[in-house]
This record gives sequence, C-alpha cells and structure tokens, in this order.
Amino acid sequence: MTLRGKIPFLAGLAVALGAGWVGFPHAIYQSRPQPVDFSHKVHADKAGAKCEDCHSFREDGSFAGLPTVDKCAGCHTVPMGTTVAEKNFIDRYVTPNREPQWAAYAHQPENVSFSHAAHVKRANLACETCHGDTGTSSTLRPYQVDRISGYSRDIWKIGNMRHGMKMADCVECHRRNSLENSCLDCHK
Amino acid sequence: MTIDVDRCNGCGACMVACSVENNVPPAHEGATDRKGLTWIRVYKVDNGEEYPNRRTAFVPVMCQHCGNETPCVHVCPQQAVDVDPATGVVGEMPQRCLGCRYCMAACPYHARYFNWWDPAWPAGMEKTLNPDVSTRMRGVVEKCNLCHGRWHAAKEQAAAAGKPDTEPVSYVPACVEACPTGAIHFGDLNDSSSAMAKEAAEPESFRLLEKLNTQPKIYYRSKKDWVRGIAAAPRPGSGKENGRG
Amino acid sequence: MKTTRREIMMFAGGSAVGVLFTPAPWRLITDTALWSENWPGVPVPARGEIRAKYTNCSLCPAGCAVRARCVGDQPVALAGVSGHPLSHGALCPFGLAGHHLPYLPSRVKQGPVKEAAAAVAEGIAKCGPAEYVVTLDLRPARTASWTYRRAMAAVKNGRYVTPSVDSSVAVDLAKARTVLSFGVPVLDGWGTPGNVIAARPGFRLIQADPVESRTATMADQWLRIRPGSEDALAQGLASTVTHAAAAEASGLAESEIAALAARLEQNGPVLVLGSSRLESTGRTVVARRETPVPTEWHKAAPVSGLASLPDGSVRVLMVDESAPGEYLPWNAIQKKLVADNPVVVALAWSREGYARHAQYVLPVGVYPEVVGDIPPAVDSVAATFRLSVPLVPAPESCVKPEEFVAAAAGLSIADTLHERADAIYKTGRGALFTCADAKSAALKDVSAADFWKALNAGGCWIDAPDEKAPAARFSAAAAEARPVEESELPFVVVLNRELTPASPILSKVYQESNLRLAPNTVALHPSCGLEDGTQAVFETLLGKCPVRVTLDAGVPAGVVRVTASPAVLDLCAAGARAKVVRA
Amino acid sequence: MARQSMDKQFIARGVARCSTPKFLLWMAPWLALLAFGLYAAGLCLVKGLNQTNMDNRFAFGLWIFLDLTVIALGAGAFFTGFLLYILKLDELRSVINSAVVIGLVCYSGAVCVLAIDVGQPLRAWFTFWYPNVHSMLTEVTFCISCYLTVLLIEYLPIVLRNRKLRQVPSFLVFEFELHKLIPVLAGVGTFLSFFHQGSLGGLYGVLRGRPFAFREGLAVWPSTFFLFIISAAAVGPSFILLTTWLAEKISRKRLARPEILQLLGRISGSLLAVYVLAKSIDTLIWINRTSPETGFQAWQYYSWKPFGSWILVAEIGLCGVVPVLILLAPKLRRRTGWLVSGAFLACAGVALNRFVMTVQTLALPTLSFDRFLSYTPSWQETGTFLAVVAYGVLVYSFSFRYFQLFPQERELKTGAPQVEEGRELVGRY
Repeated sequence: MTLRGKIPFLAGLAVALGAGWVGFPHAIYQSRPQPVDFSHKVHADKAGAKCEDCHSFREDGSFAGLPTVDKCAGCHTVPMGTTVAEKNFIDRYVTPNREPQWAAYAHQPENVSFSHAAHVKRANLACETCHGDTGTSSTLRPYQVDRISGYSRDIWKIGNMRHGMKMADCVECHRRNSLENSCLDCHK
Repeated sequence: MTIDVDRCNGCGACMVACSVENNVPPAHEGATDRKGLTWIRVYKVDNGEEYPNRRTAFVPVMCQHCGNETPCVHVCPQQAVDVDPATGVVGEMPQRCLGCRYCMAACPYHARYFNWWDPAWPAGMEKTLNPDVSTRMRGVVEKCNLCHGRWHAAKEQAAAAGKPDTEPVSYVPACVEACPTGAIHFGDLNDSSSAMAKEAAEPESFRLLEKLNTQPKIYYRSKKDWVRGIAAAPRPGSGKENGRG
Repeated sequence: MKTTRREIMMFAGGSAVGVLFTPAPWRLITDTALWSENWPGVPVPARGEIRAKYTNCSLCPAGCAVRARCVGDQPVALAGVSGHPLSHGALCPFGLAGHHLPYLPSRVKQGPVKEAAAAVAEGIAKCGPAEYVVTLDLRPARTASWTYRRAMAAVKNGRYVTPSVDSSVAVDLAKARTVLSFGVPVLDGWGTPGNVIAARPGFRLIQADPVESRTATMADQWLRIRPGSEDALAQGLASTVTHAAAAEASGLAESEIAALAARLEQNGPVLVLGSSRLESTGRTVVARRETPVPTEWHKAAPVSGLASLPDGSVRVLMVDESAPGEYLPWNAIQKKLVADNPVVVALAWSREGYARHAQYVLPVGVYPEVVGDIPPAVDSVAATFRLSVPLVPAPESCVKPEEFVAAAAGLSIADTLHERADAIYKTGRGALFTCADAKSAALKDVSAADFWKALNAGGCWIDAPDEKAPAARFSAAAAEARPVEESELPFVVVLNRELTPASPILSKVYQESNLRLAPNTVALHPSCGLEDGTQAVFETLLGKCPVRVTLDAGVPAGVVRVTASPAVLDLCAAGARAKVVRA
Repeated sequence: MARQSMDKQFIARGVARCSTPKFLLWMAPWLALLAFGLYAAGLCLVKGLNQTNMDNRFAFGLWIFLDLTVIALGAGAFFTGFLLYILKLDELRSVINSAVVIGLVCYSGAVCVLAIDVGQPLRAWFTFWYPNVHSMLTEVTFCISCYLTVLLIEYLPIVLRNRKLRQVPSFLVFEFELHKLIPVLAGVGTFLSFFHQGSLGGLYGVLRGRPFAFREGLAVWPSTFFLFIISAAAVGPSFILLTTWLAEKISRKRLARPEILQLLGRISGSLLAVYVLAKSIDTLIWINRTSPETGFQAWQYYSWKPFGSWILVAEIGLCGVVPVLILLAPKLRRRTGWLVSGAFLACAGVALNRFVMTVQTLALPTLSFDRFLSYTPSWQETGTFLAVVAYGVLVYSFSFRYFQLFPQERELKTGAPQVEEGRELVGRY
C-alpha cells in the first residue's frame, strides 16, 4: 500500500497520541484555589514556626492536621504585616471566627489509616518525605482533584515531591524497611 | 479469643456493639437473616430434646480467624484477604474486593457477609459513624477483623508514647467490651503464659468443626457435653431445623 | 479532496491504536475503580478529636452508667463504666445504641405547643367539681415527677397518676439464696443488669415461665407452667390451695410442686418476684429510703394509680412519655376521660406510644439530649441520685415536659435538679462515685460545687446503707399475669418485654437474626400451621395489628409470644386470648 | 426489495438460505428475549445484586451453575480443534467452523454473566493487576479471557471468508495469513481451555471448608480439576453433534455427513467412558476417605431431602453409563434417534454434575446448628441467563446464514434434492 494511503491512519495515530498525552492529563483534574493565600515560607522565617507548632499532635497521639482558625487568631487578631492576603484572612475568617475551607493536598482516601505518630515520632520521617517542599512554599498552589475518583493530585506524585502517596509508594518503603505489610496494617 | 457459651445469655449486646463500632448499617427493609450484615452473630442452639429435657444455649459466631490453610484467603482471586503474620488476624479489604463471593462459599462458618444493598443510615445517623473504620459500599464482602480500628488506635498511642513497634499492643474488641456477662475473653494465644492460652488449653475448650483442620483462633468453652457436641458436623439425617438465631 | 469511507475508517483505526499507547484508557479504568470506593451512597464518617464523656442511661429504670466515645462533641459509641457500684460496667443492647435515638425516623419533631397550652388552660378552667386534671407519669420518683406532683397540688382537682405505685420497694439480691420468679425477665433487662449478673452466682434461680424465655434458658430450673397459672402455682406453694389443685392448673407434676415447696423451705432467704401471693423471706424485699428532696416540695399531690380515678372523670390529661416506662393500655385510660371533648396532651419523642391517641402531641428531647435524674432501680436497696446528662443538644422545637406542666399549673420552678442535689448534699449521707476515675468518695469530703459538677459528669450519689430498712412487699403489680379469660380465640398471649422504640441498629438482633423477638413479631410453636416469616394479623377482642410470624420450639402450642410494644399492649395484657391469621 | 438483494449478496454461493423476511421472523422472538434479558441484567447492575435471590449462604446461584455448564458444553470448540489440527483428524473439518461459533457463543455468554454476577464489575480487572496465584478463580479468569480472545481470532477467518467481504483484497490477505496461524491458535486454545476447564473443577475441589465438594488430588490440583477436563472434553463433541442435528432440523438441510456425527458420538462416548470410570473411583475415595477425615460421614449429605442418593445414581448411572453404552454401540450409533438421545444424556449428565458441585454444595449445612437451605432464582437472574441463550441463538443463526459453518453443505445439497424441494416450498410462502 502506498504511503499516501497510510496518511489518514498516521493522522489518526498522531491525534490520539496528542490527546492522550497532552490533553487528557489536564482534563482529568479539576483545580480549586485555596481560600487564603497562605505562605508557609513567611511563617517559617518570620515566626520561626516549625511544622509541629501549627500542625500539632493531640495528647492521645493522634494528629490534629490543619490548624483551626483560633490557632491563627493567636497571632493574627490584628494584621501583623501589610499584605492584602492577611487583611482579607482576618476580615473573612478570624474576626467572624469562621473556619477557612482548606483543601488538604495530602488528604488520604477514606479507607487509609495513616498514623502520623508512627511515621513522625517513631520512624522520624521528615515531613518533606511525603509533603514535598510545601513547608517552604511562599504561596499555596491550587488544589487539584481527580474528577472521577475525587482524590487529590498529590496522591499521584506532584512535581516537587520525591514520590507519590499511592499504595505502591507506601508499600515500597515498608518493604524496604521490612515493616508491616498486611492489608489492615494501613487500611481501615 | 475464648467465648464461654455457659455465660452467654443471648442478649445481643455484642452484635449491636460490633455494628456500632464497625459502621455496619442497619438492615435494609428487604434484608433477612440470610441477607443481613452481622459480623458477629449469636445463634440459639438447642439439644433437640423436648421439655423437660430441652436445653438451649447461645453461641456467638464471628470470623474464626483460621490459622491453617485459611479457606477464604487462598480462594480470593485478587488478594483482598490475608492473614497478618504478626497478629494472626484474617483481614479483608472491602475496597479490593470485587464481590465474587467465592470466599463466602469457602467459609464453613458462614462468617462472611455480602453488601447486597448500598449502606444506608436514617437521616442524621451518619453523624454517629466511627471515624476509625471506613464504611463499605454495595457489592463487596466484609467480616469480623477483631476491631482493627481499635487496634490502629492502640498502635498509634503506643507510637506516640515512644514504644517500639515490636511491642505487642493491648486492646479489646467491641464485643468483648460490650458483653455484660463477660463471656468473651480476648488475648494473645501465642503467649503461653497468658490467661488466654491457659483457657484455650482447658479440656472444656473446643473449636467449631475442628476436624476440618482449619485451626480457628476462636475457642469456645462449656462444661456441658451437649454444648461441646455442637462443634461436630451436623447430626446426620436429622432434617430438624434448629437454625434459629 | 473528498474523504472516502475507507479513509475515515483508517483514521479511526489509527486513533484507536494511538489511544492504547497513551495513559488515558488505563487511568480511566483505574479512576472508575477508585470511584467505586466512595461513590454516592457511601457516607464518610466525620474526623476529629476523640473525647470521652460520661452520663447515665435513662432508657429504662436501671439507669446504667455510660461512657460515650465522642468525635468532637458527637457521641459515636457507648459503653459501660467498669467498676461502677450499681451497673458494674454492663450495658444492654438498647443502651449500647442509645446515641442513635435522636435520629429515629419515628421521632416527633414538631408540635402545636401554644395550642396545647391554651387547650390545657381552658380545660383546667372549665374543670367541674367531679372532674380531674391528671398528669400521667410513666417514670415515677424522678425530680420531674416531684414537679408534676407539686403542679398537680397547685391546681384544683389535680391528680398525679403513675402505672406502678410502689417505687420505694427495693429488692436485695445479695441477700437472696433462692430467687423464684413468675415470668419476670430476671436475667433479661429486669432491675440493673450489671447488678443482677454480679449477684447471680449467689442465688439459685427458679423460673416459672410458660415459654422458654431468655431467663428460663439461663435459670437453674425452668418450670414450664401453663400461661396464666402463675397465681395458682403461687397459691399452691403458699399452701392456700392444695398441691393437687396447683398441679392441675399449672400443668406441673404434683411431686414437682411439693419438691419446690420443700426447696423454698430449706434454701432461704427466698426472693419471690412477679407474684404478691408468696412472702419473700429474710428481708430480701425492703422499703428503700426516699432520695432526699427539698422540704418545700412536700406540698405535693399524692401518688395514685389509674384505678383510683372514677370513669369519665378526667377533663385534662397530660402524659409524660419522655422517659420510657411501663405503658398503660389506652383503653384503660380512655375509660377515665370525660365524654365531652377531653384534652389529652402527649409529651413524647416517639409516634409509637400515646402519640397515636392524643389530640396534642408535643415533641420532647430524647436520651441523650435531655438532662434529668434517674430514680433508683428496683434492685437498688440504697437511695441513689444520678443524672442523665445531655451529650447532644435537643432540637429547638422540643419542650421540657415538667416546664410545660408546671406552667399549665401556674407553678414557677427553678433548677429543680440543682435544688435536689443541694438537699441531698445537706444530709451529708452516702458517697459520690465519679466515672472518670472510677472512684468513690464520702459525700462529706466533697464540696457542694464539686458534687454538682461530678453529677453533671455522670457521677452517682449512693445513700449510706440503711440498716433498719423495714421488710416490705410488692403490691399486686399491674404487670402480674392474671388468669386466662375465656374466649374462643385459640392462643394465649405471653408478653415479651423489649425496649421500644429502639435504634434501627437493633435490626441485627431482630431482623438480620432471630436472636430477640422483634416488636412487630409473634413467636408460635412450629405446629401452628403458619410458615416462618409469614405476614399475619394479630387479633384480640380489642382489635388487631399486623405482625410477622416466627416459629420457635421454645413456645408451647396454644401460646403466642408477642413483644409488648404499645400497639400490642393496647390490644391485650398477659394471659389474654388472641388469634393469628395469615394476612 | 433492494436491501433483500443486498442481503442475498452476503449469502455464500451455492447454498440456499430462506428469504430475508422469514429470517427476520425467526430472529424476532429471540431479539425480544434478548431485550428482556438485557433489562433484567441492567437491573442487577444498576440496583445491585439484591435483585437476585442469592444470599450470604447461597453466595453462588443459577448463574455460576449455568456458566459452568455452558463452558463445559462449549468445550467442543477447543476439543474439535485439538483433534483436527493437532491429531490431524481431518473429517472434523466439516464441523470445526460450527464448533468455533458454538465455543465463541458459550464463552462470551458466560463471561458476560460473570461480569454481572460480581458485586463490583468496575474492579474486575484487579484480578489481572493483583492476581492471587493460589486462587483457582484467578486461573479461570486468566484462561477464559485469553481463550475468548483466541476464539475471536479463530472466528475472524470465518467472517472474512464471507462472499461479500472477500471482495476487499486486504481482508483476503489478512484471512490467508490468519489461516496459517489457526493450528497454532488451536494449540494455544487447547492448552488454555484444558486449564480453565480444570480450574473450574478445582474451584470447588479446593473448598476444604465444604467437605461435600472438597477432594484430594495430585500436586496443587484436586481430583475435580481433572474430572472437569475429561467431562468437558467428553460432552463437547456431543454438544456439537446436538447443535448440528438441531441446525439440520430447523433449516431442513443436510449439513454434515452422518458419518461425521457418528464419529463425534464415538469420540464423545469413549471419553465419557473414561470420565465415568474416573468419577466413580473418585467418588469411592471421597466417600471412604476424604469426607470421613473431615468429620463428615458422606451418607449424611444425602439425608437432606430432596438431594437423596438418587442424584448420585442419576449423575453416574443414568447420565453416565447409559450414554456410554449408547454411543459406543455401532448399531445404536447409526440410528439418529439413539445417537442424539445418547449425546443429550451425556450433556445432561455433565450439567447435573455442575449443578451438584455448585448448588448442592451450598445448600448443605456445615455447622451443626445451621439448616439445609433452599434457593429459587429471581426473575432477574433467570432473565439475565435467557439473554445469553437468545444471544447464542442469534449469533449462531446469523453465522449460519452468512458464513460457511458447514463446508460439506454444498455437496450434500445436490445429494438431497427432496429436502431442498421442501425448503424451496417453504421459501416461497
């Protein structure tokens, strides 16, 4: 068959490859801005805050996760800086004492039972291992969620992370350190 | 785990506590004792006699956590079921399950349950769900895993307290905690010094269908001969239905 | 140029091949599988800090202590409080699921409060000389009950009525060596379950029961007597009739009765439950000291039974159903109402009780939404005081029954619970048990403020043992089975006590297994001719209601065992006759 | 008119087929049945398996039973292929195409039903991604899906040899290439189907929790593994025999020489003989050793009515020994009536065996305090299965009309004018 005859075939091939590799990865995620333009960097530098200061543990060893607004109110009842972001934050959330609807990048699926205590306190893993350089970011990137499964994009590795947070990634590390590897060790 | 059949008065507290702990939904109106979800189920068993010789006992049956060639584990086509080498607990992952129900056919104790309906709670009641256990969806199999939610909590506290992960954690499943007569005991069978191991070794202890050689980790106890008799295969020929409960 | 069909097909072919070499199809099947993990219809439990709260269960008179596991402020699981002097850490299936009750589908949420208040006021106003304003209290001896009695004392012709009048008679299980029970579910929710279980090794239980109830199963001796023959057997044992006559009536062997009588002689002290014919011995039944109340409360209406009211005399009836208690059949109440439009107000959280009959149904808070005290259970020799503390807020629309009644009677009340706590504190008697540390402390060593604080944290005050508590006896209780009335209906009714309404999760024991007899279900002997699970109609001389049939070899032929839900109790009492026909 | 002539162009040269309207008339009821079945299946998919009468105790029901049966009957495809291409039994060329279509129909049908039978079809592919190599079901899934692909490829040349389609040159080339491949495929197919027929048997044989089904065996495979292989191989030819005979009756044509059918019967008979022998031995071992060792006296299984010991007699005797005798007796074989009934009995026997393995296994109690259970499929279950039957008939009829299922048909046609006559008459009305 002549090359000319093959053109439509090749065209189809090209179109499909383009769509699948370029278009699809964008289309599958839905992107949502964070309620507040928060800078981890500023807080780390100026307030000299460590991660645990805001993302704290409770007495019973469970992890509190994102701080509630009253924690922020500790410092930010009145603007400390001059940024618009801070002013908006105070007007919108601190003063009326409303919780901002943060979207947790690293939010795990419901059936995962992840113990920060076990990983941070016992295994001494650095936060960056899973959370990438979020701690030093000067702005919050928009939260991207898979349109179908509803899971955060960070579960599948995102740019600045060493690895993703898929089961495969957990298992890989657990295997390497010959730790628990039966289903219910990590699933609830 | 040991269950003292002589102490069980069949109140059903264990069944309720289990469902509350593990986010097992209330029955769909179409559900029956054959389409329900009861990780632990108390059967009413009698000796087949008539009054005054009639004797009745209550036998709670949950996953027996078989130790030897666990029937459900190696039939599952996609590794949704496994035996934790550390604890010996037979774990099942509803999110991995495709609902082929092969494991249910394989289980001689009928301890596995299928979600025939989407789980549904009356409006507002979903607020009372236990955050340590994920809810299941329609079309998957689920069963007792000795309250792994509580186990996770115990492990987390141990980790927070700086204990090494080699140390076994202690907790009790919901049914043990709920049993008002204290008929159910829970402990470490491997530790031969433990009260558990001692109870299991006593002559009045028995396991269901022992001859199948599935090595269950649930031991039943009774001083009554006829009760110990229930461990055997169905009485041949007796078409009599005593499957109430 | 024009594209031919062939070119289009080749293009399609090309893209088909191409797609396979992109992530798209593989990601899509992965995502759909992930979607099935949390697709619509699978609720996600709320996360949050886990806290423990303590309260006392007000679902039955036992008032067991409860430790609630809460996420934030929302209770997600209940358990007993181990080491508790009264409930010994036990909790029944109903108590274990108590935190579901606020979300019951059958819950009353709205009600005509103003209209009801107006109607009551009008009723009181035009209440004639021989007519009464009545408050019916299903759970007597509470602080709220005292409020009702004061309120009824405040209105002209006020009457305070309760189902059972001897709330101050207590049973001392620890003393008994033999317990003879006539159909009383001793091991199945009677008294304080934890206390009964703790005392169980100390006594021999003889259960006279027509059916193989859970108690009969666990008793040391089960006497399967004919339904309704309890009284005859009791008389036989009390030798007011001959053993032969008793045997004749009860269906037991004469020798059996003789042997039993002898055993009662030897193995005293004997505690007799469910019959007032036989005398309990050895002060196993005593008069309990009243839990102290402020002296100014003593200007209160007396406690009277429904029987004390003449028929057609009740102009205004206010029923407090907020705390489940013994249910009086509606036809008995109806007889007492005046002919020309009486005012009946039901203060209820469930539609299943008097709400079906009252013209005004007002929503009230349900356990664990409301604060209230729980009077001592029948097996508590010492007076007690413990509060059922709210774990979740009650809906805005709910009224407080005692406030409604007090307002109707023009009685102004303050924080009655606090007043009573102070009255108790003044006596300086007894000890305080605190749940959090499971410790008891003498009341003298506690400050009044701490006392009140502890009570609001599920704590429990227990009176000092009363050495010279006089022996007492039960008056013939309403629940006592009366002889079978004559009728051509084939079955004799034996009632089965279940707490209704209960959490939907009880479907585990009602529907997804036949462990307990469900409220809308009757148990019959397999020989009855109906199949297991048949939809049928339960019919008595008073009416009918739909039921499901379940077969149970433990129920003798000619007997129907039915769960005593309000709907059923409106139709029959124990020993009544009924028939069950396929629907 | 135009589309009818169009339609005619697709029908192979030299064979006569009934008129288009008549064909459509024949297809219509089956299409209706298919539609109904698809609705039922849809209900099960959308509303969930609560639409069925299966439950926690009867985890498997009608569907699994019939899947096993259908796959056993479909075995004709691989076994004929095996005989033809590997053992070079050339007479069978005249039924191989038909066999392939039968196989395709049975397997694809079974797979579809399985997809509905699982609670979470969206996750079915996990079996390929996280396979549990110890599970017989994994083996089944892999083999069946692979073999289905093989069958599709084997089906292609049959399609491409269609009179109209061959006009496309590239198709012709492709078909030719494929054809050289067929023996290889047959080999692969044989291997695969041997395996999953076995695994289907193993499915139950390994259930140590179900002493009624549990069997000891060789290596990792319980005896049922091998019994299923033999039984499937045995009834495969019988089923082809039956279908061919049916096709002849319905189309009123002679499609294959009687000798061929008798040959099929003989093959079937001899294999069945082996099977019956093996099965009997297995049963004896099971009754006397396997079952008692698990604490279950074998005779008590048969004390739960209605499954008395008659079922054992029926399975091995009536539907085992009897057809063997019929099919192996040359005299009887020559009489179509006997031949067909023999083949039918053989098929029935295997169906009964599959029924016992699935339904009776689950009906029997294992705990001393549970009861013998009964189960009747809901209309949704039945409907779904009827859809498969309809689908089978449709595909077969369609293939029969437009493709060359029976190469001998053309020459036989001239040999049998009277039949032809009849068809013509019918055709005219």
